[in-house]
Amino acid sequence: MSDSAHRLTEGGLIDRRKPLSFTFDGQPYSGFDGDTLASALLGAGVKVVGRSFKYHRPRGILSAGCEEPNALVELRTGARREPNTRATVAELYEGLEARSQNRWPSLALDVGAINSLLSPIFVAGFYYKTFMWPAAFWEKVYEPLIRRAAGLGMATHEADPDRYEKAHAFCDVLIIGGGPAGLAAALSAGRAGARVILCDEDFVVGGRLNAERLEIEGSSGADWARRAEAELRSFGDVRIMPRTTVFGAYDSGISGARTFGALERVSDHLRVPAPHQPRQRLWKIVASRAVLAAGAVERPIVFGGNDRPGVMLASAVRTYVNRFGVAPARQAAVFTSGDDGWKTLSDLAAAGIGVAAVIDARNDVPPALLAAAQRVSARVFTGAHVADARGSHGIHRISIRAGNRIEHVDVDGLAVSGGWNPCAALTTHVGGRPRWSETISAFVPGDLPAGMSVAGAAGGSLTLEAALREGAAAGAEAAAATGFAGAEIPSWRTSEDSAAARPFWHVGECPSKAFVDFQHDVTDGDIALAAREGYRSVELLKRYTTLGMATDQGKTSSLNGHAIMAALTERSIPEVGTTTARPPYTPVAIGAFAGHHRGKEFKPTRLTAGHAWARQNTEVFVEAGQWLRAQWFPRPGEHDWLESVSREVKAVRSSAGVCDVSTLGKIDIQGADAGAFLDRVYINTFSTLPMGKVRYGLMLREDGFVMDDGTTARLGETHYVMSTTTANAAKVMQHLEHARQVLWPELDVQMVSVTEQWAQYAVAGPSSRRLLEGLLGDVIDLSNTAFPYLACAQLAWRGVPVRLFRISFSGEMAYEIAIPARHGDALIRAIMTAGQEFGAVPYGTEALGVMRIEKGHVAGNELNGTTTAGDLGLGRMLSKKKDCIGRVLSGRPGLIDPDRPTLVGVRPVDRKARLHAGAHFLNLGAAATLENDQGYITSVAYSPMLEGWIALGLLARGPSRHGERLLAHSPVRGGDTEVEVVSPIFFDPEGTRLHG
Amino acid sequence: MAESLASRSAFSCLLVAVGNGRGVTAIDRDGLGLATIAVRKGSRNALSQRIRDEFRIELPGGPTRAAAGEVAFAGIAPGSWLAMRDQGGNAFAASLAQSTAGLASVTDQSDGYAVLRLTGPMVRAALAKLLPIDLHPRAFQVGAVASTVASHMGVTVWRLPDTGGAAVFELAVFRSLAESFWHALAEGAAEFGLAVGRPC
Amino acid sequence: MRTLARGKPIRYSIFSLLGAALSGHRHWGPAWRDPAPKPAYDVIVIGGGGHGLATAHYLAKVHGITNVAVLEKGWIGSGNAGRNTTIIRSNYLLPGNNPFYELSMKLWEGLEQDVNYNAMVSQRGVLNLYHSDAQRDAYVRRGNAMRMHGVDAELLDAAAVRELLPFLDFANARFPIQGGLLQRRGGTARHDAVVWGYARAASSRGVDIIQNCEVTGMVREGGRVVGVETTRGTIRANKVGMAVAGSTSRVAAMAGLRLPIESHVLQAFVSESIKPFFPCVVTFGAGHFYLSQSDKGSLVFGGDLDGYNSYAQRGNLPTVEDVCEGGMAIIPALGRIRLLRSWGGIMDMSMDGSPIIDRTPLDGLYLNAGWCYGGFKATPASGWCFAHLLARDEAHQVARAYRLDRFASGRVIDEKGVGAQPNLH
Amino acid sequence: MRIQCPFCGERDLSEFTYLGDASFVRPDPDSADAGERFYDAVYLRDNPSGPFEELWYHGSGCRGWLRVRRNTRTHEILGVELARPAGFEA
Repeated sequence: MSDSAHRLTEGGLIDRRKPLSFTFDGQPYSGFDGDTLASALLGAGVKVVGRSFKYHRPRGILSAGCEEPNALVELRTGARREPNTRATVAELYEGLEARSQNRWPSLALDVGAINSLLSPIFVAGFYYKTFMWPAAFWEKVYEPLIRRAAGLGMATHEADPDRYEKAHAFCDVLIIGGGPAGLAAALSAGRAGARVILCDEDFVVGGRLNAERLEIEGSSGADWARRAEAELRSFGDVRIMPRTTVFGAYDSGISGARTFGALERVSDHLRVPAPHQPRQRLWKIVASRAVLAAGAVERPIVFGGNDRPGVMLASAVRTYVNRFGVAPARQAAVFTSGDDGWKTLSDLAAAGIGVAAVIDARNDVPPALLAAAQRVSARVFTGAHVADARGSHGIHRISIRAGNRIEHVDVDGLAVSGGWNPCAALTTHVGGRPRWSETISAFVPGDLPAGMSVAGAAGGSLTLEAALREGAAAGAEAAAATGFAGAEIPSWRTSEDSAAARPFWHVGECPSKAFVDFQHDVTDGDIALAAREGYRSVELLKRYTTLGMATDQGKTSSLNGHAIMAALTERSIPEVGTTTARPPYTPVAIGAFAGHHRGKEFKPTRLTAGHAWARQNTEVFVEAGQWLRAQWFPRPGEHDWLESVSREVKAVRSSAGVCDVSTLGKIDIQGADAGAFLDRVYINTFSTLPMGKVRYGLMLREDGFVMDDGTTARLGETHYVMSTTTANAAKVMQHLEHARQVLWPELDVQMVSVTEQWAQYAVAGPSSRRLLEGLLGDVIDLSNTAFPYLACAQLAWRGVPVRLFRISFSGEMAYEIAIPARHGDALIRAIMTAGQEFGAVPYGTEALGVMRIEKGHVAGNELNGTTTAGDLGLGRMLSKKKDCIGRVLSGRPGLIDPDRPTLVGVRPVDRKARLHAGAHFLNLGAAATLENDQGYITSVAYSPMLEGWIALGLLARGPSRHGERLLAHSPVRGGDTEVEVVSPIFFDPEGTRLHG
Repeated sequence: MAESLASRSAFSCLLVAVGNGRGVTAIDRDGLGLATIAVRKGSRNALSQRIRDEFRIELPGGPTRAAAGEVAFAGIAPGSWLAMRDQGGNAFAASLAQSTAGLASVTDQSDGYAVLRLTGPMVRAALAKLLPIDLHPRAFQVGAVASTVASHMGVTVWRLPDTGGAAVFELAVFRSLAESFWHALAEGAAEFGLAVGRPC
Repeated sequence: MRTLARGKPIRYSIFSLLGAALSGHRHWGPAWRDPAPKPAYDVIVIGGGGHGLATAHYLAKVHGITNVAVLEKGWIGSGNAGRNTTIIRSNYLLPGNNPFYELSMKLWEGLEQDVNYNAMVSQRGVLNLYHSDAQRDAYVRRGNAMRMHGVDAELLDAAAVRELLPFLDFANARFPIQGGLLQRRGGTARHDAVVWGYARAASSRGVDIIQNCEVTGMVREGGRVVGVETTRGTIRANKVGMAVAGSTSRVAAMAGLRLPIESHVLQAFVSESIKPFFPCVVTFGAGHFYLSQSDKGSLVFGGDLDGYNSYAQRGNLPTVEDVCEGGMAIIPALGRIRLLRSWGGIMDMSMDGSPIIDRTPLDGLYLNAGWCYGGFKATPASGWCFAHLLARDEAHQVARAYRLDRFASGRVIDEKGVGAQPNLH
Repeated sequence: MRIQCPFCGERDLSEFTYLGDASFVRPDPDSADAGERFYDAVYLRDNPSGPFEELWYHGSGCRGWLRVRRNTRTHEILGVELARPAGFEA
């Protein structure tokens, strides 16, 4: 069939001077600029576009919008392949490639169609009743078959090559939908001076105005829409966002401003996005007021063969004829239950398309409509319905039942109009319930979210005149509510149109399958079965038959299904109720919700002031929260990390090493009550700490378990600086602010994080003093007497303020030196230079870890949120003289139980053997059961000083078991190892090295 | 005393133009002296008086910025301000601590934050991709201050008087985040063209 | 109605299905009876979700107690049973939890034969990714604990994970995947079918399932609970069991009880249906994200709680973004797959992240609560142990630790170690 | 959800961290039944469905702790104030 077989020679909003070529299932076709893929396919005479989910029935194009259940295709190829793309909203572009889905080997000949023959078995929920024996077969046989058969399009496993972006917008009035109601609302709000955002999912605004032959102020609706758009664009504070779907309404605040989620399809109409442009942009729009003008979706009618290609919603037929200049059929019929459907008759006739018959379910049809049919010599059947449509790859005949008489009429297209469902989803996203309208026999918005109003078809007012009137009023009212009152409310003259209709869902008994949910192949029979088996609530019906769970979320199917259930169970439709709409209104790409937060940009990266220097000395970094820290500094010739780390440890213990400790949290705490405050958050006392001194502190949660530890220095009478672990810095800050603002607001305490202000380096080892004397000798006396262990000082060095602390995590004589971060790079280089004569080395987090384990210092693996001060051997720190957060509940029986696992050291009996953290302790000979569990290994290291693997662990009654032998049981990693319980302090137990 | 110690801007080696054009211009504010100043209990009035005498500045009661000459105070929390002085360096905090001794707690943040000045015809469009706050001229006026979150990073932003008909904003982020922040900014601003201006 | 005495329905099998096909499926009766409430029962179970219906099924089947009513305020399964991400697993660390969830897994493995309803229990494997040495060590400890109770657990390194899921982001990840802890017996089940299967089986043994029957008060005599007031009248019982996770505090308040529970909203998400894309269940160790693919083809995924107390079955946008960012961080191919629908369930968040199955201070009133977001996988064992407690007035041995007084005594079961802050569990 | 921070103005939910029930008052640690009272304060909740007074932390803003009245059934925000009584910072 030639490309333009079904293309009208004139009319519509397509640009016939701009032909676009595309392929479908490899076949080349061409359409025009302004086409959707669906209109281009219809224009090219393509009727069958896909296969259905379960029975693999050939399916065509039902609609012209986002409600499309049938015409889903795989768009694009390779890493850009998009399954389940609705042809009806996919904008045509040069070189577009699309493929049909859910068929093999080809769309025309699909083996899966065998399911259609088995359809007597494949009824709703059939799989719940079988595939149970033998149980082992499920994963191996049944499930793989079902999974392959199910699903629609094929997704790629390649990484999405396109960018996504997020953006924020704020406005007084958000208008959702750019049809007549939305444009009218925007005009009245815009003229009043309000900040307006108007979003429309289509690529041209105007909505039905572009699809109907209706007039406003004497000119065509489409022309009026162009003029309205031009005026709106002339307002500085009005923003029109085409290709943008408002998909969700979320909670608001006291001001009434509400957050809406919207998706802008920036580049989906292009082969690939332009440079620096994302594929899509997720908008978070905060609007003081919103006007919902999203229109309505036409309903099909349930009759035999109603899913066959060529059966189309009447409104879609008009859209294709009027907007796209396409003839969906050569000889058509119209099946309607209201005046609205009759528009199709005149539009088809005007386009020179034959209309064989109009079938109206009503007995009394307005004479004017009958006359119109007469004019085009179309046969009219009133009080009648279509019982069946024939033609598997495109209908060629319909059977009409009028009374007890059946007539057959040959047609290649059938326009169906069963009434309209308002697009009210956004009114229910935040809890509103829809209300049943007898007037239009559909659910309309009920209680509206605060600040939202509804205009036009979205509210159930289906005529053009009402859309404009309500839109203008809603826009003006919303503008006034945000302080832009006074502007007069515009009004417009429109041509006549009527929406009178009678509810009609289901024609009753049919000779062939009658579909309710096209995409999921849910038939009237399935609804009846659900009713029979007791799945009568709309939610159970939905879950049992999958009615309304397809990619269209039941936009064309749910109400028909509920109406049939209502009839079967002798209830009214409002009694049966409706399911709740959930965001998103239409499906949204997961990539859009992620924006640019993927790959390395998933989370921000925090780099210390010494990072550039570190990069020059190692490539090995480890994530510590959001920080990157050097893990070790390999040297040429070293074979593995263990060799490098051991070398670093030995260097520190024999001479000196330097480690960047800037990532530890630092909190500046000042105020007359700073000391008293610290006494309440630490288990030990700080108010008595002398100025110029540092003390180790331990902090509990109020439930009595350990929260964090660190050193706190007293810099002045009312000035302390606290350090926290890297991992808990933010948590501790929040905890302290809670204590300061909520628990004890009466205290005079001020605090702020200074983690970022200071670059801080640990200089450790026997030579550390001499190293630092080389740097600071002229500004401070570092002798043991002048600056002993746990001293601190503030200095000015080379014109820069510097803080010096005599503290040690390694157990060696050690210092930490802090300097304003902009000088951090210079300082580390200066330290390394000064250290050369001592063979000082930089060391990373691994060596740091080895040395703290050698010293039995606890860290993250021990501070795991389930340990008490006692468990960690720090119980004695808990001051009896004062209260502190966590003191009372730390006395609960479960927390002081002597059987609690408590900190110990362990070494393998075979000194060469390796240990693994996470191994559980078992008494020798005891069975490996949870009942016999004695505790577990928390941290492991290879100690170059002890020349063997050592570990810290938590062992039931640990301190009393030094010298005992146990099994370290680790079936998932490393196997079993016999170990000996020892003191957790492996190296220099007397701590003499601290003092140098 | 030995020669002064080398200093390194958090944005050094990062600020390179992206895309075509000058929709947005970024300027490194390295050297800006910054300090947080929090009032001691019961000293609000005395502190205001001291700041008035010292800097001829009225301490703002809310999230706004009051400036005189090269010094400014931006309200960042109840009873807490971010004080700044052009090219003030670390010395600014020290002098501020002295002049408000006993009335407030002062903490040097000159190195804690990396500060960028952003301007240009498309600066609002670019910032809309980062900041979840309303930057419309009516909503965020000259002198307005806000602490918020941009692309998972804490940021404090304030608006300076327009220059050359374009709005001017300064954004302060934790120093360690300078690289991630620049990447996020550059990715969003690329379509408008991100240029780099001379430090001021 | 084509049902036998006591409503015993036709047995489901391929043969009955074929037979039905010939007669147009007109002879299927209701899957469960729809009786009016009797004035009194031996046991009333409040809550017609998975846990309540499983409890009724095992009361009838294991303990021979069939004079039981399950009261449901809406339609059965309308709570969290129908709002979860269908994952089943027993990969727990602590001795208080591990044996309980393993009992649940064993019951899952025989569920379909037990209730004669295909719940599509699919043991496709649950993989927890780790991204740091510390996280690996924690998983080693957990894996070892699992093995000590006879639960299957394997520690995979990065290469082994790559073999299983080559399309994860191994190239450019912010938090590189170092490996994972795999439980092959873990997987998914069709959540609604679990509810319907238990309902049908319980009903066929004589249990009355009463929908649209909301409990409005407790009938108390002395210190004892002897029945409930409902929207369908007063119903008396010797024992009343609560299985109303999500609404526990509200129902407990009717009995004057204050509990260590907060209600929080957890959002869940499904994508459009696609052909087989993801073979197992995966969880992200450096963000809030987990995912599996349903037999229908939808990707089913979720992440963290919204974080605030809520009884509204919906959440907000920041969590949606957080979850999708986590997804893109490990599966960059997700970008073009569309999110179809999101919803929120109300989680019974306990103060230590573990459940409560215990007597209450009131005689006659029993509590099954605090399931946090582990409720679905626990359904069979929860029903089994709650039935045991109701029938014998003593805790089942695998549920011994789930005591109500453990918070006072300090014997908490805190897998995450975050303390008394429910929104962090 | 948008929360009206008394200092910063109305901001998106994502700037805030939730703690929970604002009725928490730290019991007198020296009272005879301190253990019982701390257990009650730390572990037990009314967990109402409806208006609820709760604590939020504006960690991405002014670092203020806020006392928020919010309906847990509708998510409607009914009122917000700084947890730290006015005057303490001045």
